[in-house]
Amino acid sequence: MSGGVLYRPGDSPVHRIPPQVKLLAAFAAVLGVVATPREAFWAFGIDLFVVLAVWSVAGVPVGWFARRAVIEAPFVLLAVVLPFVSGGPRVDVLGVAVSQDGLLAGWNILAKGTLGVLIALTLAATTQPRDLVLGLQRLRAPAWFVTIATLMLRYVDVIAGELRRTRIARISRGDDPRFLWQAGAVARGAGTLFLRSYERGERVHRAMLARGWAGHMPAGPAAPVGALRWVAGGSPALVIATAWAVAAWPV
Amino acid sequence: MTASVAMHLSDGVLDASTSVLFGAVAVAWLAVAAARGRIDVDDRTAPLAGLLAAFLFAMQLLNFPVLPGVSGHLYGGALAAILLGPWVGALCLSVVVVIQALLFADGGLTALGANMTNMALLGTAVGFAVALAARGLARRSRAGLLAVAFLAGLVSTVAASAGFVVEYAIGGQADVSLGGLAGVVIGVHAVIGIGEGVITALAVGAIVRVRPDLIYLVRTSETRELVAA
Amino acid sequence: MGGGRVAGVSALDVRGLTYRYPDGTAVLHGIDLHVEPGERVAVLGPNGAGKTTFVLHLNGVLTGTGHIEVAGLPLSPDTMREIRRRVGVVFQDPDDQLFMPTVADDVAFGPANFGVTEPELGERVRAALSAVGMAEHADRSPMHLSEGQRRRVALATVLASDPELLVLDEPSANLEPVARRELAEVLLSLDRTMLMVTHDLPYALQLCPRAVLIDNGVVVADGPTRDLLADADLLAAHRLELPWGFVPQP
Amino acid sequence: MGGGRVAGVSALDVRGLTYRYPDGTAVLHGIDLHVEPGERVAVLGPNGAGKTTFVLHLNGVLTGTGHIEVAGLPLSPDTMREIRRRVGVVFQDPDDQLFMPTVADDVAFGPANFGVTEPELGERVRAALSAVGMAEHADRSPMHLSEGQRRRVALATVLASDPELLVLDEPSANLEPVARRELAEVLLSLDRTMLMVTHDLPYALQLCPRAVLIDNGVVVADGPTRDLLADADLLAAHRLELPWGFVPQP
Ligand SMILES: Nc1ncnc2c1ncn2[C@@H]1O[C@H](COP(=O)(O)OP(=O)(O)OP(=O)(O)O)[C@@H](O)[C@H]1O
Ligand SMILES: Nc1ncnc2c1ncn2[C@@H]1O[C@H](COP(=O)(O)OP(=O)(O)OP(=O)(O)O)[C@@H](O)[C@H]1O
Ligand SMILES: [Mg+2]
Ligand SMILES: [Mg+2]
Repeated sequence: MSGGVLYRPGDSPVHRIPPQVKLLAAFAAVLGVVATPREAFWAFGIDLFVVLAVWSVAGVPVGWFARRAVIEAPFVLLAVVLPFVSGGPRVDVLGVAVSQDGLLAGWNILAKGTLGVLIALTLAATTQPRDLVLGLQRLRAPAWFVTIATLMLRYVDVIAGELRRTRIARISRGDDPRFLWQAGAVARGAGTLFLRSYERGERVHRAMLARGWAGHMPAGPAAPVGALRWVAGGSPALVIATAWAVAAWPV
Repeated sequence: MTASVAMHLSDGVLDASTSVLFGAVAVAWLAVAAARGRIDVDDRTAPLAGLLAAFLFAMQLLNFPVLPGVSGHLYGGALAAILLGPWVGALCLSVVVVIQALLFADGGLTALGANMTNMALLGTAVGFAVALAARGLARRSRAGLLAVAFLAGLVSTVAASAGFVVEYAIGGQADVSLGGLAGVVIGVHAVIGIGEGVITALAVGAIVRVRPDLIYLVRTSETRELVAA
Repeated sequence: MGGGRVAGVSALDVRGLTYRYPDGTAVLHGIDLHVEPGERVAVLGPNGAGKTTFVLHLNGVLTGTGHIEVAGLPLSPDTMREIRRRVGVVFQDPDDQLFMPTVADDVAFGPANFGVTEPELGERVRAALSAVGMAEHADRSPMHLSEGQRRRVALATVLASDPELLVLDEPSANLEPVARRELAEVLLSLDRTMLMVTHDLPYALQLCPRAVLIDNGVVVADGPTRDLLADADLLAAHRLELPWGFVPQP
Repeated sequence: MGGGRVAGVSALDVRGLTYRYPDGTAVLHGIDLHVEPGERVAVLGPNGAGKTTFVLHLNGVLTGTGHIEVAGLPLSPDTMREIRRRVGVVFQDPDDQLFMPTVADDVAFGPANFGVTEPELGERVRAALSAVGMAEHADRSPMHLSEGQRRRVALATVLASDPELLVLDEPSANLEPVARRELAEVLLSLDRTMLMVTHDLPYALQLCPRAVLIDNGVVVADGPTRDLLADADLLAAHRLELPWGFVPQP
């Protein structure tokens, strides 16, 4: 994929962290967030602070993340519903009796889900799609995974291209472009688009084979990542993990 | 907002140990799938898997309208099973789930194992089981094949949502009535599954007309008759 | 065929057309072109000069700034549909043109959209496919044709719509020599206003009495094709030259 | 450059090659072709004859039945990778050939896969792009180039891999006249075994001492290009003819 959908080109220190480091750090950070006991409200505050700090270094505005975070909306709904439908002892909130356990569970999903989305978005915003695959390859993802993922990113462009071509071809011959977006036409068009893209994808695949592709790019001698860069890249995850450790420590 | 996005579990819905448990389930299953279904870069499985992955991914980007007011994306378990078979189908969809989580934050990173189990594994396995059970019908005529594709799409969607209910029962973070949850989640997905089934059938129908050789389910045998039909 | 021509109205009038691609590449820097009804004009120029970009403006596929008028009708969002009926563009890459499941469907698509119904529709499809020698392939999928066959079908899709202004972007590329000559005969027999982008200078000379030379997004020469091709300095300055072994006939 | 040539071993040996597309269209019906090291052979034939289908077999992109041997190595799943290193195919449609985010990445793709590393890799990319006059576009996206520019980049991707056998499918289509001549000069200077599919008969005569004529999936003529092109009946029977205004030089 040449552009990348959520990728925001930039040259910040966050952008420059090797992708394998970023991937591991993101996973560790989210795992730390999820493992944190839900009553440790302060720990989530620290987590949020860490995320905000990474954004300011990366130079990506907060508003951008807020807009993208709506992907989580269905679970926010779940979080809002839980206090009303859960069992257990009740407490009064603004005069309404709600389940105490449900309230905590709702908060838990809201806080962890949101932090998780924000961390994943940070990764997506600062890493090129193909670098993500390269990172996974360096982390020894199985060969089949790298092959399918590499082809997949290529083919997103192929599909977008075929879509654009078909649209131009249609409107040039008097089709009303709005009709393309009507339900029936789209459903029927999906099969045709699939075939068209597949056959071009097949030809692209042949071209790749013809030039010696063997399932993955020769990763080359990946520039060795020094301990310092691992620490720098992993520091946000380290802070989150520390917050978790302190919060989870039995006192 | 698409209803089927709800199937991508976010972080924090399941507790940490359940997340790890289903991560292990997914890895084990995929190891078996990788051993049984080979991705050979030189034959057509690789481009077909890559293209199907990209297609599902692009359909999500486009978020096209299915009905007025309802937009949705194909989640593709049955389509993958019919085109690629149960093993390569599972590999293909697991790539989609992972890349969606990494590139779109769609589905939590710690919920990856659970999401892969539901969508990549249960969805393709059940979709393929249905298609296999009805293979006789699929081979009889074009209409039969489309009916089987529809059914596989419907059932696999419901199966994937049932996976969510089971996971929630094991490691959900609040004690809600499981019966109620199951009713709502499975009910909603039965409706979504109709759309999934229709699109699966239309896609398979378009493909069998021009490139019957791409359909795993019928590839081995009487493809000629199908084309003629 | 065609529509009655209004006296005194030119077939195409382009003034000060500029365009920049979304990625920032500025390509057209003020194109001016005036074509009279019935003229056949060759559009010449080196690779990357902006010929295709220019041509894609003529039916509103791209929209730059400037003024475009087809047979007296200024191009605007309101007139777009009527303009597309009048102007038929054969794209440089036939894959950009073909998208229906069968060749016959593809050729019928344009006229059907512009309101042609059976039995005339079937008649037009047959005539267009015969003109390009592809009648026997009517029921195949355009995706499964050879490059030259696709090129011919692409041409048929436009001929079937019977446009007043025919715009062809490299129509002879990938055609076998006989098909190339037959295409020339078809085009000459049409008696339609025509704009033809080509790198094949003898072909331009054979088909088009007039030629314009575009380079770097502006028209740098405009005149009788014979005169342009005789000006070796002009040609050389814009990476054009007559091919090896070609001897212009007196 | 090249590899040492083993005496007595032919560069390409094809025997009884047949192929049918997945949709059932039978295209090749037994192709036989024998090419000596260093020969330059033009592949001629009408649209839909099967030229592209044939060419796609030479590096295992399509696999029909029959026997193919490249420099003594029979094509089989085991030797596929080595064969692909030896044979470079420039596809007819550059859109099928280009897939990387930038022109430079695309040109580097082949050599990198075959184990060429920096600094040689960068050197090869630069040399190949200069040879086709596209060095200044190295950092652009191949999708945002004009048709002729893409064609040249497609050629550069193959030149960069420095194959022993160079196979070109319509290399001059959509090229401006000067680029067309420059391509001829580059190809002549390479001194490599070469197969060139073309509809441009003067270009074939200029570049290739030998020509084969394919029609309907079989080789129907094989001999010196000059003799083939002088046989007007043969040409006419296969929809070929010399272009208007072309006068063969003595
Ligand atoms: N989609 C695009 N985005 C950005 N730049 C583009 C795009 N398409 C073309 N260009 C650039 O615009 C310029 C003109 O392109 P155009 O396709 O109009 O050239 P052309 O004269 O038709 O060339 P050719 O003879 O090779 O077909 C070129 O420099 C090209 O690289
Ligand atoms: N993908 C495909 N599926 C089915 N048939 C095909 C496919 N591609 C080509 N054909 C058919 O195979 C025959 C040979 O096609 P091929 O592309 O090899 O011709 P060609 O000699 O290269 O022609 P051209 O000069 O037009 O490029 C044609 O009849 C064509 O319609
Ligand atoms: Mg052009
Ligand atoms: Mg061809």
